[in-house]
Formats: sequence, C-alpha cells, structure tokens
Amino acid sequence: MNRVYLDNSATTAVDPRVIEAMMPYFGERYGNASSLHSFGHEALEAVSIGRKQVATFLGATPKEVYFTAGGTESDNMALQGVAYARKEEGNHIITSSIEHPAVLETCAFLETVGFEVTYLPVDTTGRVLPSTLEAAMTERTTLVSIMHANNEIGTTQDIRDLARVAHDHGALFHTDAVQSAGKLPLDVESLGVDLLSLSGHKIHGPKGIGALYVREGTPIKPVVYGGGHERGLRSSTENVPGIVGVGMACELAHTYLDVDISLMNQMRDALIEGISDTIPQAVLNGHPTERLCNNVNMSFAGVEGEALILSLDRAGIAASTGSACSSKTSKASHVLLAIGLDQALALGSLRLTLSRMNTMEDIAYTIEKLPAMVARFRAMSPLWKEE
Amino acid sequence: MNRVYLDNSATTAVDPRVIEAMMPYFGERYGNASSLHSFGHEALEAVSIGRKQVATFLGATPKEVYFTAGGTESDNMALQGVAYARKEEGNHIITSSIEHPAVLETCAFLETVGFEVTYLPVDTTGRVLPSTLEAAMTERTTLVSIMHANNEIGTTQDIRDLARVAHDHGALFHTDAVQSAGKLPLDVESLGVDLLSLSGHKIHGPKGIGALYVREGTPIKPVVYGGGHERGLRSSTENVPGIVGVGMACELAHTYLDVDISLMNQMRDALIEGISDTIPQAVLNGHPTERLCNNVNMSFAGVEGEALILSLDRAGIAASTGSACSSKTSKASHVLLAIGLDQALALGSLRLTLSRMNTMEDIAYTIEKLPAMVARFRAMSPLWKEE
Amino acid sequence: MGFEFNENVIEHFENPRNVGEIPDADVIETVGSPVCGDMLTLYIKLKDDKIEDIKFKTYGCGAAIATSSLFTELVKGKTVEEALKVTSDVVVEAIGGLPEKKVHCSLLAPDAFKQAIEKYRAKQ
Amino acid sequence: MGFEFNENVIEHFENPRNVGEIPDADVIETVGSPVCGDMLTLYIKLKDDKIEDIKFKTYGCGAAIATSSLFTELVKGKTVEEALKVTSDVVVEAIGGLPEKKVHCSLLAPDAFKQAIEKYRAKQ
Ligand SMILES: Cc1ncc(COP(=O)(O)O)c(C=O)c1O
Ligand SMILES: Cc1ncc(COP(=O)(O)O)c(C=O)c1O
Repeated sequence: MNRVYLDNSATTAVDPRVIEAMMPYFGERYGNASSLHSFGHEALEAVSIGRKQVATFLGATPKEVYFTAGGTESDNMALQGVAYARKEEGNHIITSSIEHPAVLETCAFLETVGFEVTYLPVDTTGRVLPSTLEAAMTERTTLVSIMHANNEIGTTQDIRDLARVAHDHGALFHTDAVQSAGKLPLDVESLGVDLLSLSGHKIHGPKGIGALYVREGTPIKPVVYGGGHERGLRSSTENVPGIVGVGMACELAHTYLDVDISLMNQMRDALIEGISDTIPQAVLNGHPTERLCNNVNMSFAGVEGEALILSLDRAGIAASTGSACSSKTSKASHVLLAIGLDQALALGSLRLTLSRMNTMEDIAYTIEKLPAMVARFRAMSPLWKEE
Repeated sequence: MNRVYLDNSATTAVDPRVIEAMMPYFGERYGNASSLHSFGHEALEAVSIGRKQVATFLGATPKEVYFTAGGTESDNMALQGVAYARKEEGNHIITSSIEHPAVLETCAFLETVGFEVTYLPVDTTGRVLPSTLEAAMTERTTLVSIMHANNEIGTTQDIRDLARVAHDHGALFHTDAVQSAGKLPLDVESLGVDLLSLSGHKIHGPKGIGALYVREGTPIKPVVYGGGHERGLRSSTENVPGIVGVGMACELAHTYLDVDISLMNQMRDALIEGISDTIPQAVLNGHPTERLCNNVNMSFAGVEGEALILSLDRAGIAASTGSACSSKTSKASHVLLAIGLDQALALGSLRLTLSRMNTMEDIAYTIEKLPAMVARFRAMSPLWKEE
Repeated sequence: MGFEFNENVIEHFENPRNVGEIPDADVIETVGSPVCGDMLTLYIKLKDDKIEDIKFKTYGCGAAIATSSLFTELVKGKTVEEALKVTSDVVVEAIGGLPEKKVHCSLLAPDAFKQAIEKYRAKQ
Repeated sequence: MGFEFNENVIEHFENPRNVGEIPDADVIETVGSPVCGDMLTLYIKLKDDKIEDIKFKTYGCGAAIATSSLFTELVKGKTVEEALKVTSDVVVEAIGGLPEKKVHCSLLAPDAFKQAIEKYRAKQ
C-alpha cells in the first residue's frame, strides 16, 4: 500500500544524513561532554559543532544557543525564565490566543503564580496586528511571545514589526519558531527577537531535542536546576547524539532552504487547487498568502475530521485534524475557533502538512482519494444538504 | 592503543541491543505518538512497550512511569513538583548533603521561593542515619529526598528505613536511583518510595531520556507545561526512540541484574585490592561494604586528581575525579568534604566506575599502569614526603 | 493516540449498514450536535411492535459510525422491548471492544433509539 | 570539558624539565596550597645575577605541570631582569596556547619566581 505522510507539522522523518551523523555517538563515541578524558573531549567537540550549526542557521553566536529537550521546554524556559528573571520590573506578559499549548499552558501556569497575561485576538486569517499589540502594552509588560508561524493553520506573523513594538515599550520578545524553521528564513537579527524556540523533530532531526536562542545579556532563569550545564541555564548530561542530530538538521535546513521552500510551495498550491477544484464547499483556513509553504488546512462542511483522518489512514495517507497535541480530545481547536470558524467547520478541518520528503505523486494520490471520502461522509451526514 | 573506559558513573556505552531497538524509530517509524493515524499508532505502541519495560524493572505499574529528558529533570519534577503540590501542607524539605547537584541545586532554588531545606549530614562512610532523619522531621515536612547510591563514592543507603521515617511523619519520600539502577535491585514496593528518578544513559541506554516513578495518588505538579503529554505531568512530543531505548536498557538491566552485579563486584574488589597492594597510602573513600558494585573511589596523598586523570587518559584509561558535573571547576567535591576528607585528599581522589562491559583485562591493565603514575606525581609533589 | 480499532470496527466504518433516510419513517430522532462533536439521526419504521426498518445518518468519528451501523443491524427485526436491551455495552461487546476513549461514541445509537421510542409512544 | 591540550603541553606534562629540589638553593619559594587546588615550590640558584639553576615541585593539574616546566626552561641562564619578563602571557604563547579555563595555571611559576626574587633581594 501507498504510504503518504502529510503530517509533517506533527513530526518529520529523520533525514538519513542526520541519522548517519548521530550513529557514532550512540556507538563508540559515547562519552559525557563534561568528562575530562578523551571520551569526554570527543563528545564536547561534537556538542560544539552542533551548537555552531544551530547558531549559523539562526544567524546567532554559538554561546547564544542553549540545548533543551524540545520545543515545549524551549518555550517554557523562555516564558518562565524571563518572567521570573524580570519580575521585579513587571508582572505582565503578552501572547496571542493562537499559540501552541507549550506557550498557552505555561502562561496559564504563570497566571497562577502572580503574573498577568494578555491573550491577543487574531483576525480571521490568524494574524496578530501590531496595533493590537501596541494597545496591549503596559508599563509592567516584560515579555511578549508571539509565534512565527502557527502549527495548525500555517499563518505567519510579521515578527519584526511585532518585536519592534515590544522593544519600544521596554519588553523582551520571544518567538516560537518551531513550525517556521526550515520553511522561512530565520535570522534573529532581521527578526529582531531576543529569544527563539526550535524543536529538532519538526525539521527532520530527532525527537527529544530542541534549542532556545537567547540574545546575549537577556535576563533569564533556569526551569530545571542541577550540574550547571549549558552555562547554568539548562542542567543535565548533554544529549550528545541529539545535539549532533539537531545540528545536522539545522545545517541541512539552512543549506537547502530555498530549494525546500519552492518545492513545498509548489506542492502546497497544487494540493489546495486540486482539492478546491474537486470538492465543493471546501474552505481554506488561515491566510491565503502569508502562510507556511508546507501548510494546507481546509474545512469541509458536514464532515467530521476524525472520521476523515481514519479514512485517509486506511488509504495510507497520514493527516491530522487540528494539532497533534489537541487531537486526543474531540474539542474543536482553539486556533480555528479564534479565527472565527463555527464549531462544525472547526471539527471538520483537515490539516495536510508537507516536507521536503514529499513528492508530487503524494499530492496527486491525495487529490485522487480525498473527494470520494468527503462525498461519502457528506452522504451520511445529517448536517449536509446537497444543493 | 588500549581504550579502557572506567567512567561508567558519568555515562555508559549504549548497549548494541538498545541501539538496534531504537533504530527503526529514527527511520521508517517516525510517527508522533499523539497522532491519530497509523504512523502515530506505531509510535504509541512503542511508547507503551517502553513504559511497561521500565515499570517491570521498578516493580511499578506502567501508569506510574513518566518519561523525562534525564535524571536531572526527573529530580526537578520530583522536588519542585511535590514541594509546590503540597505547599499548603508545609514548606519543609529534607535531603542529604551528598546529593547530586540535580537535587541540591533544585533545593537551593526552592529556598529562594519560600521553602526551607534541611541538608542532613552523613557519617565518614557517607551514610545517612535514620535517627538523623528522624530528628530533622517536622510537622511541616512534606518531602524527603535521599539518593539510593552516591555517584562519587558509591555509598548506598537503607532507603526502606529512611522512607519509613518519612512516612511516619506524613512526608513523601523520593529517591534518586540514577546510580543504583542496574547495580542494585530496584523494587519500589520493597524500597517503599513514592517517587524514584532514573536516567537512561547511566544504564547503557541513550542520553537525553529519563524516567520518574510516581506512586499513584501522589500529589505532584508539572515543571514544564504544554500539550498535556504524560498524563499532563510532562508535556512535549514523546521522544519515541529515547523511550524505546531506555525501555530496552531497563529490560536488559532487569534480566541480567544478578550476573551483572556479581561480575562488577568481582572487578571492583580486584581493583581495590590491586591498587591497595601496589600503591602505599591509598585510601578507599566511602563505605567498605555498603557500596555500589561498580564504584572505586580512592585518594592518594600528595597527588592532584586532574593530573592523574590526564596521565590515565594518555594511557587510554578514562576515569574521573569527583563527579563529571563538578569536574569543570577544581573545587573539591562536596561529597568528599562531607565525609570529612581534607581538601588535598579530596582533590587527589580518583573515581573508577565499572559497567557490565568491562573485563578483568581492563582491571589488570589499570593496576599495571596506575602505580607508576602515582609515584611520578608524588615524586614531583611538594606535599609528598617519602617515609 | 493512534487508531486502535479492531477489524470489525473498521469493517463497519468502511461499509456501514443501514445508512440513509426512511421517507415514511414512523419516528425520526436526532441526538448530539456538531458542538458535542457527534450527531446522529435515526429513522425508524415499526410494524406490529417490531422494527421493520431502521436507518441512520451521522456526523461523528469512526467509532460513532461503526457502532451506529452495528446497532441498526442488531435491532432490525427485533421487537421494541428486545431492541431496548441493546445497550451501549451490548454494542461494544458485539463489535469486539473499543478503545476506552471511544466507548462513549457507542452511546449515540442506543440513546437515540430510546428517545425515539419514548417520542413515538408519547405520540400514540 | 575534555582535555584540549596541544602536543607541546602534553610533551611538557609527560616529560617535565627541571623537576626536583636544589639542596643549596639561594632561594626557595612556594605559592598556592592544596586548598587552592594548585601548589608550586621553586628552587633557584643564582650566579652573577643569572639563573644558574632552577627546579620545581608542583601539586597541580596538567597545565600547571607543563607551564611550570616550560617556565623553568625559558628562564634558565637568563638574567633576573630578563627572567622577570617571562610572564604568564609569554609562557602561554611559548607553549602554543592553553584552553581558556586553564590559563590561570600558567600564573603559578611566574608568580612564584617574582616572589622568590623579592624575597631574595630583601634578604641581601
Ligand atoms: C508551534 C509549536 N510549538 C511548540 C511545539 C512543541 O514542540 P515539542 O513537541 O518538540 O516539545 C510544537 C509541536 O508540538 C509546535 O508546533
Ligand atoms: C546521582 C545522579 N543524579 C542525577 C544525575 C543527573 O542525570 P542526567 O545527567 O541524566 O540529567 C546524575 C548524573 O549526572 C547522577 O549521578
């Protein structure tokens, strides 16, 4: 059976070159990077190379890169870390209402310990307007966190403009770039951000490793305490193979960025066009142009998302409805509700997300299979009236 | 050149069977365990198996096992998690003065946010006496955390007795079993603990993955917030290969525990005897019998530890002086000072730690090389007087 | 979480029995709504206190489709009293089990049926 | 952190020059202590304001041993004034560089030498 993976925003296949780079560090080069002997030195050199690769990818210096266990920990470190470090200066944090739970739940936690959080609304395409941010800034705002690109609908934000607003009011700016990495240029200077989160497994790197960029001089406290690794910000024996893997993944993302983007753009547009042409009442969620090159998110009136995912799965196509994280419950995605979709359309959303490993055959196969499935569900749906 | 690795308390080589088990989850089985489709299902099944393997190793049920990024995060979750969850009941925590920095630094942090911490002294062998704990318990004590075995000197504690004291006073009991795993039986029922920390890379599993056992019903809060993975206690996309790896590592440790222990015991005793026989004024640090089967920690009067490590490294022998974490600074280890060593002997300590992958040849080679090195350093030491 | 459905569930999901409407149904009943995530409409035709025909339409997940299909199959031809004994538990067992998180979906059809019968009886 | 020493450092560490004591030294000076982690004793024999012989004993890490060895080699035969110009920077450069964390170890010998000379001059 065909196996077509269109759920690359949930996780990606590890690039064979990444696996190859990691392998020796499970095998003979198993040293602890903090050890004095040559096993340790070998490991430390690998960590330094990984750190340089990530730094180059971000246009940062190696000492501004801190390794974490993933996007979630990076987001937590940025938010908890800066909130606590600046708590004498203010207790107000601003974020958007369409952030990933790694940001939203951290904010909810911070609210329980004395911080105030403003959740900015977005327009119907999922964009945060700089004027909305401007209006929310207060004297006590120490941190603004707005994601570079949304994981469900793929809408991208003008981070540079938003960061400028934050800075004008003396706040620091964090962006969750977990989804934009490898799909948009990520230069911390042009973005103008103070902190930026990455996750390895979203860019053909391994799971369980992430990175946080922290501009030099940014006040920040650890979330996890211990032996003082990562210059005291994130203790624990360095995950050497993971660091080697995410380093290589960043290097590949950096090298092939332009090619990757144009390939994904082409596949995305073909997918949207193919679906719109063959399925009546298919609505594209998110922004028509300011969207990730790898994201297609559509709703089909009268169709329930999970049933559709199951049908696609039976045909060998892996897709998702809402984000992987919220797919455990059948509640409609907070992102789709935030952009104004009604509950039924939100529950009927289909997310197809691409990577450089997809092909035009994958797209053709999906366009061939999907219309009959939608038709079948509509035919059995009490919500669907043929016009 | 010979390459003899005697730094297994810093980290261990990944067992080839562990690598083999992990590999498919980097390759074709790269799904996200939270995804609905079959890629996701495959990943979820792997996670369930890993969780069962860890649970079996600990004599726990799978739902009491939570995966983390390593021993440090496990310790942080146990301490921060229970301290905050029980803060209405009391603000007092008890630990020992020879804990790993993952515990000590977390306690130091908790002290800055309103908790009181008692650091129990140890005797000259590194043992915490139940009577010392008894005397420190108060009405406000919510948590006691004492490590099962020390990472530097290998001294083991009677966890069962200590846990009973804690429970008698209504406190919960956590043990850091990062070093005892694979070297002592670890049954949470016989130990009588409520929480227990593990780290993959200390038991021939991968780096960057750990586990925390949490007895059902234990009040605990997350440290890292997000999508609600690990039943809400530890969010982030599951590190599937890591979980598969630590699961397999636990299964192997469980299956071969008796054989492994007797092999390491034999090598340890040969090492201690060989060194004591050939090097005058060699002092064994820690407990003569209540010590890990894989730990040798000796001090040589007049010799500085780091120079000795370098000489050993030149001969292909990887060893350490103090724990890997504290070897970045040349301060004497807090553990050796806590058991009453003077600064010079503490700085002159050599830690040799074994695993099931060592051989009697490794031991023989080390005993052959070490005496001349110690003699050379003593000959150039202003602190050494030949008797 | 992954779909942990057995072959029976999948078979009913892919080939649901008794899907559709009955134009001259004796009673039509809808439970759920898109807001709950699941919605089911049952069309029932009765004859001599027996279920002569039953059809359904549903907006819901795979488990909802499969259990609704099986339910209609189980009750068709039965007397109303017999059919009322086809509870969610009976359906789940007949289909060979459901993942815990999906058990609630099997309530849809029995609930709708019970309500439909009450409505029908009230009308009489 | 791993030992990031170059071959020169390793060579001096493994074969340190001028290790030992000078029984009839003109001046003996010790800096550091085991409490600091590093300790060095210098034995100096002077003739006509020249360093006729110099030996050392050290309790310290590899970098301390290597830089002390190189220092003694550099100053031997020099005048006191010339020798005082052999600072830590000079030693680090002559040995081909040290990891940043280890640079402080190269202070041991120049410090001890400076103190020794002051002590010697005070005695005169
Ligand atoms: C935008 C965004 N942020 C954060 C995360 C969390 O990353 P991880 O699962 O690696 O912790 C994800 C993915 O789940 C994401 O899509
Ligand atoms: C006793 C003990 N606890 C905790 C840790 C921390 O484990 P990790 O480095 O995997 O975070 C270690 C090892 O470094 C240890 O020896």
